[in-house]
Amino acid sequence: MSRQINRLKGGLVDHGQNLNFTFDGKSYQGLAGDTLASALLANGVRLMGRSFKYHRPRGVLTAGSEEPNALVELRQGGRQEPNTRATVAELYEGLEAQSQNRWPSLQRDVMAVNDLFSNFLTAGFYYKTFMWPKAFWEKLYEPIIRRAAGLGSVSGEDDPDVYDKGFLHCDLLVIGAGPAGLSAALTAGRAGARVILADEDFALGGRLNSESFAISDMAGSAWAAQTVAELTSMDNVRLLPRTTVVGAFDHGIYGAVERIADHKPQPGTAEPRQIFWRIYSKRAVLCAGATERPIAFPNNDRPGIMMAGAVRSYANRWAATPHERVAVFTNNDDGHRTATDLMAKGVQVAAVIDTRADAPAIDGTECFAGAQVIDSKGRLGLETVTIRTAQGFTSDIICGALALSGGWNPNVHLTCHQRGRPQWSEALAAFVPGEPLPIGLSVAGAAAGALSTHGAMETGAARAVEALADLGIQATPGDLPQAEDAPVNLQPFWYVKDGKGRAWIDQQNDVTVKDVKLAHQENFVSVEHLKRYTTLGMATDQGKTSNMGGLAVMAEMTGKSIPETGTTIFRPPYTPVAMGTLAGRAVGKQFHPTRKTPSHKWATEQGAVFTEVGDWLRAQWYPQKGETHWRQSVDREVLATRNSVGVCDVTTLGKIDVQGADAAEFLNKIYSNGFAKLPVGKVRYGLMLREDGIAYDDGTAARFAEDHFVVTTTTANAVLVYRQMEFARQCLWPDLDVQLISTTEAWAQYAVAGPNSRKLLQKIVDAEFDISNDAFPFMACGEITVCGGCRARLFRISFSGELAYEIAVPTRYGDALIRALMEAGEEFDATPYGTEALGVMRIEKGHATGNEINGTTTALNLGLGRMVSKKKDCIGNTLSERDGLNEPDALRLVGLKPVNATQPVTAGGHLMNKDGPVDAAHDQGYVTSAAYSPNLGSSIGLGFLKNGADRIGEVIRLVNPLEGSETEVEVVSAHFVDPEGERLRA
Amino acid sequence: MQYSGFRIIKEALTGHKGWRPAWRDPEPKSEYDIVVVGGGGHGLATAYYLAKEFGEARIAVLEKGWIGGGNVGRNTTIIRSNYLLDGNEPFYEFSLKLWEGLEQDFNFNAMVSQRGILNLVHTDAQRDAARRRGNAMILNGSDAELLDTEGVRALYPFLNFNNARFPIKGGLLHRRGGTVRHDAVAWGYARGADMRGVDIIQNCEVTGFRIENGRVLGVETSRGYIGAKKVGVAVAGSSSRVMEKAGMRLPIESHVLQAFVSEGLKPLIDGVITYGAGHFYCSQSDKGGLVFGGDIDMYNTYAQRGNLPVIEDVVEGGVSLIPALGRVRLLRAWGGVMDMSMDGSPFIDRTGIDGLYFNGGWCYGGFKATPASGWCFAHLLSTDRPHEVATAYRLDRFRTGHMIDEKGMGAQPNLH
Amino acid sequence: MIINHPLLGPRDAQEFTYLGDAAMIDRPDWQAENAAEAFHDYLYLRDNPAGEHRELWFHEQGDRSWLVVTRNTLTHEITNVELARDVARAQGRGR
Amino acid sequence: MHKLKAITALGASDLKVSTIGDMTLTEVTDRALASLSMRLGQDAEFAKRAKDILGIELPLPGVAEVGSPYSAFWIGPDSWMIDASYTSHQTLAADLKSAMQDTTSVVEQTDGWCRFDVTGASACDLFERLCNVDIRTMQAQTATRCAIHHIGCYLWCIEAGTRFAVLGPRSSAGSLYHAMEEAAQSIAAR
Repeated sequence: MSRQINRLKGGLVDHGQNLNFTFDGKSYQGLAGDTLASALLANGVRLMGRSFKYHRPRGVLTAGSEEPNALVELRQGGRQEPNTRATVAELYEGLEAQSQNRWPSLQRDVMAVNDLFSNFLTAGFYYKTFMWPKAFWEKLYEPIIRRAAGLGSVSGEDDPDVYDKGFLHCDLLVIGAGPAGLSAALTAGRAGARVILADEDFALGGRLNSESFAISDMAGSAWAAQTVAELTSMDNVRLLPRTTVVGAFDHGIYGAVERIADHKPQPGTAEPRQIFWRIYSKRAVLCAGATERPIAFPNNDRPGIMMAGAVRSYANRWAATPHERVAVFTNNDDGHRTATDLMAKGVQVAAVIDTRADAPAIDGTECFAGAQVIDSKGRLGLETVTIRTAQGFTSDIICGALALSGGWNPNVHLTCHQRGRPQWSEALAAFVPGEPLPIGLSVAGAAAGALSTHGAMETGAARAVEALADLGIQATPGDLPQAEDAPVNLQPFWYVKDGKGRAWIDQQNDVTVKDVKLAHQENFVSVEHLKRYTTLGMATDQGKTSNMGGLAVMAEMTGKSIPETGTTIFRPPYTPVAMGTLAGRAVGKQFHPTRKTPSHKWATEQGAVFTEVGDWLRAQWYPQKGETHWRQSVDREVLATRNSVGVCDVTTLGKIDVQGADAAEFLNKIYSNGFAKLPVGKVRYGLMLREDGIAYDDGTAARFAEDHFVVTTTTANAVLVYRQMEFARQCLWPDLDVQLISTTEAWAQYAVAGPNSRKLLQKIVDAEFDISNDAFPFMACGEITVCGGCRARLFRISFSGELAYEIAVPTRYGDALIRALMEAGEEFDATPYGTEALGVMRIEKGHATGNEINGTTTALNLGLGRMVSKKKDCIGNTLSERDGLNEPDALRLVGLKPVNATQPVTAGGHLMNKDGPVDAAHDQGYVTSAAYSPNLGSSIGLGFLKNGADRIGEVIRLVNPLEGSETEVEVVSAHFVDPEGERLRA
Repeated sequence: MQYSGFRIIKEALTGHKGWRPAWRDPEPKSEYDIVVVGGGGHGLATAYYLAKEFGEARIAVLEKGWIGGGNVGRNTTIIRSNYLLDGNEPFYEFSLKLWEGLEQDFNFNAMVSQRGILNLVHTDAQRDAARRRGNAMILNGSDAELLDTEGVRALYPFLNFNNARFPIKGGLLHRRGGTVRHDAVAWGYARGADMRGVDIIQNCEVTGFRIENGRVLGVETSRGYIGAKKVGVAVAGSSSRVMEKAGMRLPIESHVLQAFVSEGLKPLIDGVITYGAGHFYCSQSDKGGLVFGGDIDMYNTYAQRGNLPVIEDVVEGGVSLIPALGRVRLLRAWGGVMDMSMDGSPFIDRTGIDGLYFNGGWCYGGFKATPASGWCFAHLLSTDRPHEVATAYRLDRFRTGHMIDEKGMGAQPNLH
Repeated sequence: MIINHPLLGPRDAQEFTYLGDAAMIDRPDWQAENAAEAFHDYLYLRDNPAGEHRELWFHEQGDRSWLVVTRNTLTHEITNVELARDVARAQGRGR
Repeated sequence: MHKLKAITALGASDLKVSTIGDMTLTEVTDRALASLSMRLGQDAEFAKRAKDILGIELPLPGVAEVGSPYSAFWIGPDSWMIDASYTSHQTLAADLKSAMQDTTSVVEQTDGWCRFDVTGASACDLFERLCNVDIRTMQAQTATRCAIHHIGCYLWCIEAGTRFAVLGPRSSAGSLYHAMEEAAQSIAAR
């Protein structure tokens, strides 16, 4: 167990509560309130990772979510999480972390050999080689590159945690709980507005928790705590700590990730790991603060070289220092602040190296004005830095850490999510939010370039007042407490020009100043070309610490100003989001809702095998004892139906109730065939076209009254057909008196098919209803009662080609009805059949379904050309007359029978002439559906064949090169069974 | 300058002083034989093949921003030849064959990687459709294999086989499909064209066409008038806006397709997987990021950004198919504006105006088509005749009823 | 996105299904001389403007109203929402 | 009374009730539903007859009007859902039709929907995780369409903040209930 040798006094950690954790298997202790990074630093650990390309040893650079270097694999197994930033990973008892992208160990990584060849691995080198011999790219080079690339790894096991989603609504969303966010929330909260205050940190307060200066008479962190307490007491304010607002979307909708259980070993029972909130805000204020930027100099990437503000955070908030001896390299006053705070904490400050010639002196350590750091040494951690003084002398300074400050970049990210472009501020030498901002969003505090504490509080309150005024809510900014209001005192300085060795700009992706210069040399000068060619800013930090540096170097190369050179715009998410969170509960079995038919319970008892039909679960077949292959069950169901009677749940067919004085005229326009003259008490088959003349859907319409029809659609198209009918009703013929409503769910409907179907139904249909062939002929429909008074609808329609009916009762009785039918049917060996047998019988009968009505076929193709009336206006009939849809050799639906009855007909096979070449140029059509017909004793199929109607009797080839089969088939009528339709009229 | 490993070594040892611009930034001349409008993948490829294969000279490519900044720079890098219809498959097979020799052809490593594309099937009907497609592919000279569940499991054991709402019943595997480093395609064509004398002119927006007596004479641009004997427009994403300047209405709507990349990971997904029961497809880049996407946002837009419903829909599909992704972080989302055509298929055709040619309507299939699109457009521009694999891509096909509707969705662009 | 439904107030666009250009309301006369040409232009040709766009949305998971939404295709800003039925009548559609 | 025995939308013979944390989820089956859609141009006569038979004003969009024996909520332009006690289900649609005559299209809806009521102090937290409705400002006796777990539902606020009814398509009852149950457990786990 190592000691916390770099642990300081004070801070916001609990010195009384030790937490045990391991890093690369070694045990350490940290304190409650630590992050993994602060705990490792306190334990004297500076080396935390390896870079992407050169595998350079790396330590922590920052103290926040912008961290590019200190990435670890957290947890084990299905919970293993690659690329976790140690800087935001809250320490918990038993935390296990592994370093990544190294082998065999972090200290000794053989891939570090890349560093020796870095001169050959410059920006984009891979675009210029690995091309010979051709085959070697995929066989040799690429596999090596892929193995070397990537960062952390996932286990490949299922993630065991659950995630929630939710929806929040508010008047004002405040993004970030630093001084600006807190005063914005306070102002709005006191005014009674509905406020949501979200911050990615687990401790609200932002920089107030990291800086040493006071607000009025108390410590900044104390003021933050006091303000949070007041906000917590307000019912109209909702605080969301550990919540990152990751994206700004249209019309005031924001995405936010709340981490519920990431600070625990694992979530509690039924507890979600994270929640993805969609926040609907009337107004929002972005108070996301700013990100400090480094200064590039040769070998500026050694563990121990960190941002100055981060060093302050670790010292003041986490009571940890990267080393007992620290130097500072700065171009502005912030570096001095770090030196002062460190000394106050008893940390030795070796020197302050300030690029400004007029840099102020500082008590307690030497300040080298006009000096630069030109090199550093130390293999796995910083040992010395080499500086060049204003006078040009160079000397080495011994230090284990170097605090860098190149100024601050406002966090404008969310202002760019709707393609807004930041504007350049000369005063700050940084980009500030630019127009157009997302509608309803304003920006305050450091994010808006107000970098002082006072400025943050002032602008935060002001933006809140303005936003609420828009909403008609009167708010007044309270008196602002006394707070630091130092001006920005900075002299832009991006990188040390002369000096040997590489100077890193993007540390994770190993992009150096040289790489940017090479990109310029090769004319990749536009910012987007620069990024894509060098991968600058493409790492997990999305360039938060590197984009500006790259831009500055490129600006110098092109001799343009930075704003002329370009801006980089940021895309969502602000920080990377676990995909589990975005998926929420809609995963696994819950990916889609499951729709169950009224007979589901009964079918389950029968041991039915179910299949997915859209979101529906339907019985596919009902295996019986002794049946070892599904074909046995299906053949039995088909034969039993054709020979006696079978029952099938057809509830899934769409049912649309159509009423109104103009209902018939409306259907006339929807269907290609006529409905005006359909008598009451009759059903008619109808074909719907799309406006482009292609067949859309088919079904039946039953007329229950002059002004009342019930339309059925296919299962797959129920929603689409209803939508199209509403479009026709509201947008095309708004003055037709017709009302539509879907009743698919309200009725349980069963097909009762087979020669004994009438006998069976007569046993349950109440006596007063005569369903004899004369009283209730083919295509009749009526409202009846069954089983002693239960309201039902009866349709005499047939999909199987047999004497058949469809009977419907209110859904809650569907279970009872199937049981009643089976009981009444015992004497006829009534057999339930599933979708497979249904399919076999419709193929035997030549009925088209989705396989044939596939969105590219016409009524002509389907052999239903006669159903397209030319005498009336209906959707699709005009464009159905285009030449391309009426060519002489157009595809026609035909039946297909193997010449050798033992051979299969394969759906998806293509049709070729009996002789001649087999290729696309000679393609004659394709097989849409196939099945084994127990009635014909062979496999049969339906298919589309060029000019098929005139080729009945011809023998052609069914080719299936995909599976290496070829079958001779005879072209036959699609009506394999009872072509005259005598059975269904029986 | 020829790129090679030796060249890299030589440059490394001499301070990389010898690398020259990948392409020049010339001033526009007053006139060219052929002006290609649009410095995206298709435009650059067109110029490249015009110069290399059709012996054309005096060619310019006009780009309003920076080259490769359109969809060639913002796609999911997939190449494939797995189309169903005769109007399409020969074209995409031609394209795939060009991909297979592209890097040696233009001396730029675009990392063409035929890792295989697997389209999963989840129902018997989907399997029948996959069989019809696979056969069409083979009959057109492409490759396809039909896998059963076990065949899929052998390739990708981490897919959801045990707890799936829509079980995996197999898949159609297209081994020659794969991925390409998308930006490199634009740069490779640009460099190759530039070496053959093509003027690539960035930051040069076409503001109008000069048309007299039904013939195009040149283009007005933000950098002045440029005369041209022939003008080829390849500006997918802006097609309607540009062709409107020539007085044309197109059978095209603009929609946004979002795409996503995860943080870098050690190798997990070797090839390309497309989910047959949800809107999700995924591959892994050589750099380690999972590159994935799904459906378009559904509404007309010219904004290169999308909204949450589609982001969530895509990720729901992804985690449902690959439960291990729950722990993977989505790093970046972006959007590209698509020319969504009325039947989901593209156009490479003359227009009603002599000398003005149009290439567009690629929906979200444009990237994989880049080489063939460039070649066929070059063929049309140079010979005034359509290339044999692109004869179906006519602008008047809706008038005559010869739609090429792979998905069978009809005249609603956002459904293709 | 949020669509301000004329009857229901602000609703998330996710509740709606998108069809496209509101010109789909102007279905040609099937008996006109140039019916074939008119239907071709009606169904297949689009203005596809970069800017203000009048378009049809169906409140599928809502009240089943078809709406005509005026939305900017560059900024997504919505400036007007009407019931499609009213628009259709105003444009002379009837029976 | 006929011989067919009803089962619940969840496929059982008795009602599902579960108490999770401070929330109670109850399956409700003792209501009958029918939709009224006004015929074209019948406004005056329609309103008059509706008032007479229902004894309540037909509510505005988003509003539910509670009365006895009939309650109603708005479901679309010129369309309302009428809610009555289940004892009337055999005749509800017919009774309404005979009263409304040709002013109205009436459709029986009783079995098109399953209904789950939620009561409890955390009800708002629950719906915050389920649907995009500003649940904390939802007034008593208002109703709105919403999507829960991709399922289109009606959400009816009976007592602001503490009592709600969810009407969902009957075939998806299992998925809907599962989603509500999981969310409730997640809330209770806090």
